[in-house]
Amino acid sequence: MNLRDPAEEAPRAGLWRDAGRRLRGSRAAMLALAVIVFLVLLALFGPYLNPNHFDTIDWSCIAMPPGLRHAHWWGTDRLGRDLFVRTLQGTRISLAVGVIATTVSLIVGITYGAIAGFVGGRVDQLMMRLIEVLSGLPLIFFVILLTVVFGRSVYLLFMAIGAIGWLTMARIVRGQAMVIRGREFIEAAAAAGAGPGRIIFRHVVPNIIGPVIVYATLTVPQIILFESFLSFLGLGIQEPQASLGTLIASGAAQMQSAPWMLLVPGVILAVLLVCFNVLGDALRDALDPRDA
Amino acid sequence: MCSATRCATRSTRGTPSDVAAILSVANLHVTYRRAGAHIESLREVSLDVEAGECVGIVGESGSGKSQLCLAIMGLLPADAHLGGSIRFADEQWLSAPRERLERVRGAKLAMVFQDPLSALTPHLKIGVQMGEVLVNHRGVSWTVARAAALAMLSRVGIADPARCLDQYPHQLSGGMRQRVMIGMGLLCEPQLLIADEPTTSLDVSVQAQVLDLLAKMRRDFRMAILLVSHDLAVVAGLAERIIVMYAGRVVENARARDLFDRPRHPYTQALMRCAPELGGPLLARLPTLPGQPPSAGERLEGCEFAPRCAYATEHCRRHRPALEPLEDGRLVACHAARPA
Amino acid sequence: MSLSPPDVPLLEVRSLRVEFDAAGGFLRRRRFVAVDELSFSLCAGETLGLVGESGSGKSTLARALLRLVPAAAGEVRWRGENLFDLGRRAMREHRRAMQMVFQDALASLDPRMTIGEILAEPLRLFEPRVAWRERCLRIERMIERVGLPRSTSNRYPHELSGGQCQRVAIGRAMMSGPELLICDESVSSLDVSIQGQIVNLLMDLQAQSGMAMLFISHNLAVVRHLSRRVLVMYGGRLVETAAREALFGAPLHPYTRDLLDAVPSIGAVRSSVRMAVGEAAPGPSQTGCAYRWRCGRAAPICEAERPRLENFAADHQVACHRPAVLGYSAAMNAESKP
Amino acid sequence: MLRYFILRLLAAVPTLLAIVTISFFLIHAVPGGPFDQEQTLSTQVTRNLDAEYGLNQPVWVQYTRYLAGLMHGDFGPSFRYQDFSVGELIRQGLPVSMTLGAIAMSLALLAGVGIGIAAALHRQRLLDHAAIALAIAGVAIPSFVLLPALDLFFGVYLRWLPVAGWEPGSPRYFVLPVITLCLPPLAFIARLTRASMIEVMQSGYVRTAFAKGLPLRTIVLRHALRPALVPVVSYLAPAVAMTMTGSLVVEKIAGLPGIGRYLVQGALNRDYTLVLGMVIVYSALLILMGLLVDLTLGALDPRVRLAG
Repeated sequence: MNLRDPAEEAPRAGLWRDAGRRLRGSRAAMLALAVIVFLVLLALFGPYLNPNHFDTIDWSCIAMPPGLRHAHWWGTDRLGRDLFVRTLQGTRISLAVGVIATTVSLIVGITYGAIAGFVGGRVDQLMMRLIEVLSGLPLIFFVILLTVVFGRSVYLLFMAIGAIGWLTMARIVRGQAMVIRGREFIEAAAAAGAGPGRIIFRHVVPNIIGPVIVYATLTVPQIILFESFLSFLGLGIQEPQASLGTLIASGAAQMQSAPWMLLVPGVILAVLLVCFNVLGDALRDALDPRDA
Repeated sequence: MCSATRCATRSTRGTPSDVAAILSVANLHVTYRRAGAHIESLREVSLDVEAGECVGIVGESGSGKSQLCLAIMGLLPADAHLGGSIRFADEQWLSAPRERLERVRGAKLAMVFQDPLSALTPHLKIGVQMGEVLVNHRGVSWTVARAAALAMLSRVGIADPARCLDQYPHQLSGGMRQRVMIGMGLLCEPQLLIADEPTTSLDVSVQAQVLDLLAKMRRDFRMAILLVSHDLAVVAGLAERIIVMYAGRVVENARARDLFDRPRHPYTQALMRCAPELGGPLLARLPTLPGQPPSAGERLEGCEFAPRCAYATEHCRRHRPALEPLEDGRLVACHAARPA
Repeated sequence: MSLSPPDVPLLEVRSLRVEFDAAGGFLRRRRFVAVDELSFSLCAGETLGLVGESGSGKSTLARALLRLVPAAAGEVRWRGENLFDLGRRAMREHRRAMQMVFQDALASLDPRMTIGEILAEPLRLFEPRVAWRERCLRIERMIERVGLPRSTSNRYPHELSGGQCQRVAIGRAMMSGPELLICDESVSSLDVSIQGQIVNLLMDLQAQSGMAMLFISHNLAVVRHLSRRVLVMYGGRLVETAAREALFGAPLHPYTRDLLDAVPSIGAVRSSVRMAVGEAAPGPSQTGCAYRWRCGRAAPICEAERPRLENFAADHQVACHRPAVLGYSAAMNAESKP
Repeated sequence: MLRYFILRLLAAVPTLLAIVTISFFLIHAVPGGPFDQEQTLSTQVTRNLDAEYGLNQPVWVQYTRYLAGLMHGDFGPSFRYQDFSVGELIRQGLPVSMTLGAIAMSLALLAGVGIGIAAALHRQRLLDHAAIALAIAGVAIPSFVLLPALDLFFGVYLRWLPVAGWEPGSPRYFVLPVITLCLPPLAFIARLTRASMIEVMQSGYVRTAFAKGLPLRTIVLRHALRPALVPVVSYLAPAVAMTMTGSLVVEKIAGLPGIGRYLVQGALNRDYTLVLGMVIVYSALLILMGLLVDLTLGALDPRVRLAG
């Protein structure tokens, strides 16, 4: 039969196909994606390539510079722990944290923003007031309080951070929902007899998912950076566990005597952040239909 | 001598043989390369505009009218490839340096855009936007420029010109904005005013006023006008010569009276038939032109209009008709229109 | 020929008033009256034309009829039942019978849905129990009915041309078998060659289904072809209503005359228009006739007193203190002859 | 205009009050107190201290007392820096942080807008790619990597500038911290300016300006710049508030006596009054900046109407 049931087909609009094609056409984005995939794989499997364990202390190799002649390819720290394994271990944690917190902020932000933006009126006013008050508070203040409460579990902590980091996401979703609400096809759907639930889930949400995904791609590096920042302050991951932030913090203290301790995790972090940002930017460009 | 024939004979040579033509476009091509495909927005366009003449350009959306205007103004986007020649005031215009373009644009060659709200800078007062034209081209002081702008606003029929000078575009009505646009174009007394769909975004009543204004200004300033519209009726009252475009090509170029009396290209005929007239007979069904115009980037071997043409033959689908003069001096690109 | 309405018209609008919050206004909210004291009725199968310039409240009226914008006062009766009394759910049931086609077809179609999905939506809403095979069949039939190739159902709105999008929008409106179709400037943004196709399609569909139409347009020539009766709006109010022959042959209101005069024509070189230069905002004024600023016939009474819509002849009403009555019957005869 | 300003300031009072209230109860809800970590203190001493600072009373009593103090401009005593009141601590540190932040933000704004415009006008060319690379680097290199790296290079190897420290009146100590502080906002501003400039340059009125024969410089400065700055200005409110209240990392690494550390340390030590004082400074600055931004937006675009 010529005609497939329209319902069986997922909404993969032409826009998405175009965006995918444009994204593939961007060399920078593809390179960034390749590097991210490589780093993820390296973080997952890399530690098994090296005989050392992340908290094993090698007394014979204290503060050894990087080199391929010995087993510590990226050098060791002041305690003789292998930096290759520790850095990858730290990357693993940083990535996990970024993804967890982003997911949580995505869920909270979309729900909150879509309700505020679509319902509008007094509800919207009230909900936005709350966001205004919350963003008047320094984020770090919450986070420090949370570290005290959730200090034991790193992942719980970062779910909590995601639960605070949704403010911007909610604003974006609300703004998009309000734009979409004013579009003629929403009015057409209402005129055709669709109820509010159907309009939100069949018409509004599929149309705002683009900017939301873009923002999510850009949130992951922000959270990774934030985690590093917290760890740098000594609020995040506890020894002997390592994250990129703790490694950089201890490296910064030794930068004169052992600069590689700063450079190795620093470069990995910077590369990771650059790649996420490039990918997010490219995604945003690809999804912008005006930029044909 | 009729301007149409001159255009045909000159387009091949491209040398200025007649000083009366202030604008002379010959064999103009505009191509874009986007997403790997070549998109031709203008193909082999040739036309002349004499000093003081009003030429109407008519065609549906996507026929290349606006592209032509922008090409003449030198305002096409950077990725446009242009071929052929545009001569303005006996000067090769396509290869002119940027400084030269800047000196002539706005002074001898002015343009009025379709949507005056988006064509006026939202954060600048009308006085500044008009005054800067004179300050820039004539080097006069702002006080002088402001006085000239004031005089111009009352000429284009703004009721309270002094107040208008200190207003922002969003505070004016659509008709007033278009009057401001026209006045702004006329400040330096240009030789040619290009009006790209100047009335499309306006109501019928305001449209009539703006068309009247254009006619009056043309008399006052003795300038040539290139009036672009998708509506034959809009150009009918003003233009002496009408050029019909289809799919980036000129398909007919004739004196207005000849064209309306006896349209020769099947597309022109269809356009005239399709536009319902207030005074016309009441019909059970409106006359239509079947099919769709070719999309951008689509390249046909023969005549672009053949798929929608009632008279199309196999010959039409194979060979593209050239724009050639008929006995009465008009130019038509159609195999069927040519005398056997 | 005069149309004698049956006892209960399909749609009856009584002194409808729509207001919006005006921009600005500091502590006190200012209200902008978009539609005021508007009354008319529409019979089953009839086509009513509605003309007026932008800002005259045409689109607001259309949206108020479908309760897409709230009305401040008045009532809209559908087969005698006031729509404003209905609950949301009951209103949604009624939408099945009254559908709308918008001006910008592309914008009125959800960009993330295929044409098939768009056409399926009314069926899902109003006949959720239809089996999908049957649903596909009906979508396929509708696609053919509005003159699109079958393959269209798997494509997205942005892949279609303006005329094709408008066909889809009309198809969507027709899916639920409406008794009233409101066309809000549905052909205005289309090229002339496509305009005729869409108008003919609408006329064909109406002939097949017997639905009524409210055809809103600023294009007088198209309205003249489609509608048997025409309403003219200015500043949110009706200024003239008449049967087609009377309105186009012997317009009474100065605004209607100016509007007709302003239409450019290929045939005649247009006479210069006499409209005043300072265009007052076409919003309703508090007192007097809203058109007096632009009216060539304005007199002191026009400023003092607002004219009411009054019967002038059978099926011809006008809201003007000084209507152009001279030679009315002669003009009427001339127009109704051919 | 003045009326709008005053109304907005009045509207800020409840917002600020809500922020103070939330913060107050949040920090009191967290387990632990200011004197818990001092293991040298006996329970009796701790109890006495609690009594002295009123910490043994119900939270809402403490709350009303704190608010009453605030009414008189009294932020209360610091629990940790026991010889100082919170007001004194902020008065001492704020000028350092604000000077640093103000210099950094001005630099970021000037350079960012300039780079953004240049990149937009040279789209897809070398200058543009370089600007994008800088923008991404600015966002991606954390300050706690950048500042040590700069210290290492300019301080340790080249010995041009001091690695850390602070000497009133000597701008040499400011250079590296300012560079570190201004890079992220600079990068962001450049990126925002570039994007909006590209969009504005494609708008109808810029095309009109070209059609009028205006030179490019006039078009950019007179017609395009103001609308292109709208997103930049909107971004400035949180960025300025954030930067002016001091960066903990930069001040810590560079050893500057700003207020950046107080928030974090205060929260860690349950120095209730210090934290609340910092929250008030931060949110007041944020609200004030928000108001200034709205006024600027009104000046940038006459269509924006300021309504209470």
